Amino acid sequence: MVAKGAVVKEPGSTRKNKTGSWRTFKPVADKDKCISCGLCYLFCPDGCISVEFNHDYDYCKGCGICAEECPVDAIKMVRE
Amino acid sequence: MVKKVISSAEAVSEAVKRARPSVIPVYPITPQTKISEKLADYVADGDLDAHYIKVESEHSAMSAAIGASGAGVRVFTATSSQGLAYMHEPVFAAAGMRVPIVMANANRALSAPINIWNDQQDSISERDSGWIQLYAETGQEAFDTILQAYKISENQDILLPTMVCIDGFILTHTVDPVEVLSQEEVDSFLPKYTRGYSYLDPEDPMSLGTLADTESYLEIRHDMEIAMEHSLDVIEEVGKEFGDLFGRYYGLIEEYKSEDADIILIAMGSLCGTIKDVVDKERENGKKVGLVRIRSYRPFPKDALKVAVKDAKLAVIDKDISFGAGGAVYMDVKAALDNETYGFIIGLGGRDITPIDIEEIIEKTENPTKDIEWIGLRE
Amino acid sequence: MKGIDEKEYLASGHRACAGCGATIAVRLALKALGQNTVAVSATGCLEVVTSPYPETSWEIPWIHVAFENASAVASGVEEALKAQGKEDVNVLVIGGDGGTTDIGLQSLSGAMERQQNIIYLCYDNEAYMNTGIQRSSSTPFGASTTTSPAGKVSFGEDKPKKNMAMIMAAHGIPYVATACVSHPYDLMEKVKKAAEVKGPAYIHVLQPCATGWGYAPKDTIKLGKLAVDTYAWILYEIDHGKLNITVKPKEKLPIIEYLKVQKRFKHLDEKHIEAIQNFVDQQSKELGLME
Amino acid sequence: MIEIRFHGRGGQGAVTAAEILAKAVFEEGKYTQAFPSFGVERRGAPVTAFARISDKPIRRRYQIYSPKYVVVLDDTLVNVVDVTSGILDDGSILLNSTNNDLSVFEEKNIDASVVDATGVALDIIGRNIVNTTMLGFLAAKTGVVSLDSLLKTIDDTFKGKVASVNKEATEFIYNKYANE
Repeated sequence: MVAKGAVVKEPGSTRKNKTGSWRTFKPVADKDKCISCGLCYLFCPDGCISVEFNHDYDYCKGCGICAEECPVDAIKMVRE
Repeated sequence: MVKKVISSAEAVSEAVKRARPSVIPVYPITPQTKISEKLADYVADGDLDAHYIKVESEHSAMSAAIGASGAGVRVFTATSSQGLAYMHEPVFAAAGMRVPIVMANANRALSAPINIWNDQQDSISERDSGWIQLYAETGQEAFDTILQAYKISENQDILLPTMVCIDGFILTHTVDPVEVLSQEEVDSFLPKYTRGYSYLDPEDPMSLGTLADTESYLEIRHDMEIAMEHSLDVIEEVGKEFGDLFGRYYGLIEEYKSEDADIILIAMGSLCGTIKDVVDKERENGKKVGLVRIRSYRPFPKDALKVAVKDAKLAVIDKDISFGAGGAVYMDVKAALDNETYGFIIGLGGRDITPIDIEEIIEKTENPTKDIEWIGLRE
Repeated sequence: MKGIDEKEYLASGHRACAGCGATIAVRLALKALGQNTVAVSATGCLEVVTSPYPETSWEIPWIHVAFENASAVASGVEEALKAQGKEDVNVLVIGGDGGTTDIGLQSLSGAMERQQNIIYLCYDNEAYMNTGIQRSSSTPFGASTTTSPAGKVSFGEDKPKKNMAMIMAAHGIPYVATACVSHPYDLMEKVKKAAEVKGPAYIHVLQPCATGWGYAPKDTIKLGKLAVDTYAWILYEIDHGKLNITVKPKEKLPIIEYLKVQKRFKHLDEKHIEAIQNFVDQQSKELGLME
Repeated sequence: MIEIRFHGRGGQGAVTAAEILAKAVFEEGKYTQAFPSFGVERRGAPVTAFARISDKPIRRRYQIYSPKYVVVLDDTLVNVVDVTSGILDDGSILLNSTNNDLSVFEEKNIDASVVDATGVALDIIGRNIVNTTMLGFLAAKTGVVSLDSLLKTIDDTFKGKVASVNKEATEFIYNKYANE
């Protein structure tokens, strides 16, 4: 059964698609260094950094923007 | 109900007014313009409470129609010829997105050469779009069909847009008597719109117009085909319901003295009025000639035609041409039926079609020399 | 973080490239607008990566019809919402630079001229990225794309970038702004203003694209900052006819700093770089950012 | 079925005349149809319009080639188009002219009558718009439509002063020629 007109009535359902598998490098945060500036949260293209600044590895594609933009170098990219 | 002498363009507008669409995005083009002007008048006078969007092109007219219908309201638009060709892309999208838009098309020839007069090349060229296409013979039928079109399109098992095709000038600019139903009468047949399958509401979000890849596109298009086939029944049911209420019955086809005919003409639109006069005359002369008028071109009424034409010889009259292949209706009839069938191309670009032309078609069907003939060509 | 909507309106799991700037722009814009928003997308990267049937990334109502007609679709949506008494719903239209400055310009101009109450957000990655980096009228002078390739006798795109924000301003609409994903608060502030004005608003967001520009995905924000700091991209708004520069970099960097980190400009010689520097300086002067 | 052809110039109201006639005879319980020669004619260019009147529903949808009556709103058209084309043997031409020389029609054995509708229109309406005046003449000469239904339709078609002066001109002409 398909939906008429390819209408999707389940908002946000791409969450079923775990893009974490795309990743080759993984951001690892040192919470002690974090100053809660929020830049990693704002800049994440995948919306996978929580307001407590935890990475959701189910979706993180490992782009590295968070690590690059962290003003206090609290995030390191490490090999999966 | 009141009987008035009005043009078919006005008849369409009167019907639209009573269908009470909330949004009317429209762009002027001859010979459709009379419809959009009339609707603008109604809105200007407060007789129609609709949002009239003066879009900058037909492409945007159809696009805005999809947006508005998708957002959950009843929508009307109208176009013709180049305008329909220009909106080709969103015409396909409207059907694919299953939004129940109703559009009037004032049939007119396509460029080049540029020509503002009537034939049916424009809407015929959209036959594969997934729109239901109904062709009216008269202003009365144009009025009645607009109302039925909403009922057909908005049927939750159908949800395909409907194009009501009326011959440009020959109908749009000709006045004759039309029974105009009252708002109460129309309401008893077509109630006010309530949003159905899809809508854009922040309290109940959904995504319309998504990307379907190789995994699902085939099934989604097949689902459209099922709806289109089912619309054969719905068009008949709605036509009967309309007849029960107002005394004018409509179906997929109209049979005129075809019951015992040896030769049956098959045609669409206003030309069928002239054909009926010729059929009467031929009958007086003892010739068993009849007419089957196709009202629903899409869905194509294969089974109804089969029953109607029996073993008669067929003359299919097209006001369109698929170059290198023949008339579109001719090809459809040939594909659907096994009868001895001849095709005639006529009236392109508004060339007047007289009884003499119809008599020639009958004569050429009696004594055929080739499968497809152009009628009325000058040296 | 204060005052920022914590809800994600563009769900994870979308298929955008790692480091995609477009999704950053849209995430931020939606945080500025909130739930009471309908989004209309033009065909393009964003549309493709967020709506893979039977899934959608959108938490708000969303519609896409075609490439060139998003503004017209939005016009219909807006009027239909009004007809249903929902005047307070934001209608956000999102198009890439191709869908905005090229193929969608006519329908956009029509919607602006009609004063439709919509917010148009152009995410400008300066080429047709969805189909493989073909040039658009928003591609800058000197950029090598697959249809304006640098070659033995060509230095890449030989026309300057279309000045879309000013074309929109010429429509006399109440609010026009430029923005960049590297300046999130400036962007969100502008989207909020756009939502508040009565009538149309246009926001042109520069959105670095790792795939199309040729840099590492981690540098999307860095590229945006470099664009702003070299004055290659100037952040301003035209609020009811009044032009304000919203971000004035402390120190103006030479354009080479921006160009040298991108593969699309790698082939340029001094002469071309000088020409680009001249373009940038001239525009900065016109906008009053430079004497 | 009675078929009538109107000849005029763009802007003279030939199409409106055909429509008023159709609406007026409809008032009398007859079936009607009216339409212009569809075209891109501009102001001043020759225009043709058609009307059909019948006791039975009218189904045919082609131009009129064998009119019973031909109404010519402007006599300069006689030199430009063949206004007599296809006219029935028992048909008539009604011509707006100050020139009473009808020999061109007499030569062809066609019944023709002439009226100075322009003079009447200028006197009563104040403009050289002769379509309603010519309808009054048609009613008086042929009886295809009654004065009463013409006046009612003119009232429905125009507003205020325009309606009243048009009715006056129609009535004036009708009364002048009805009992001739």
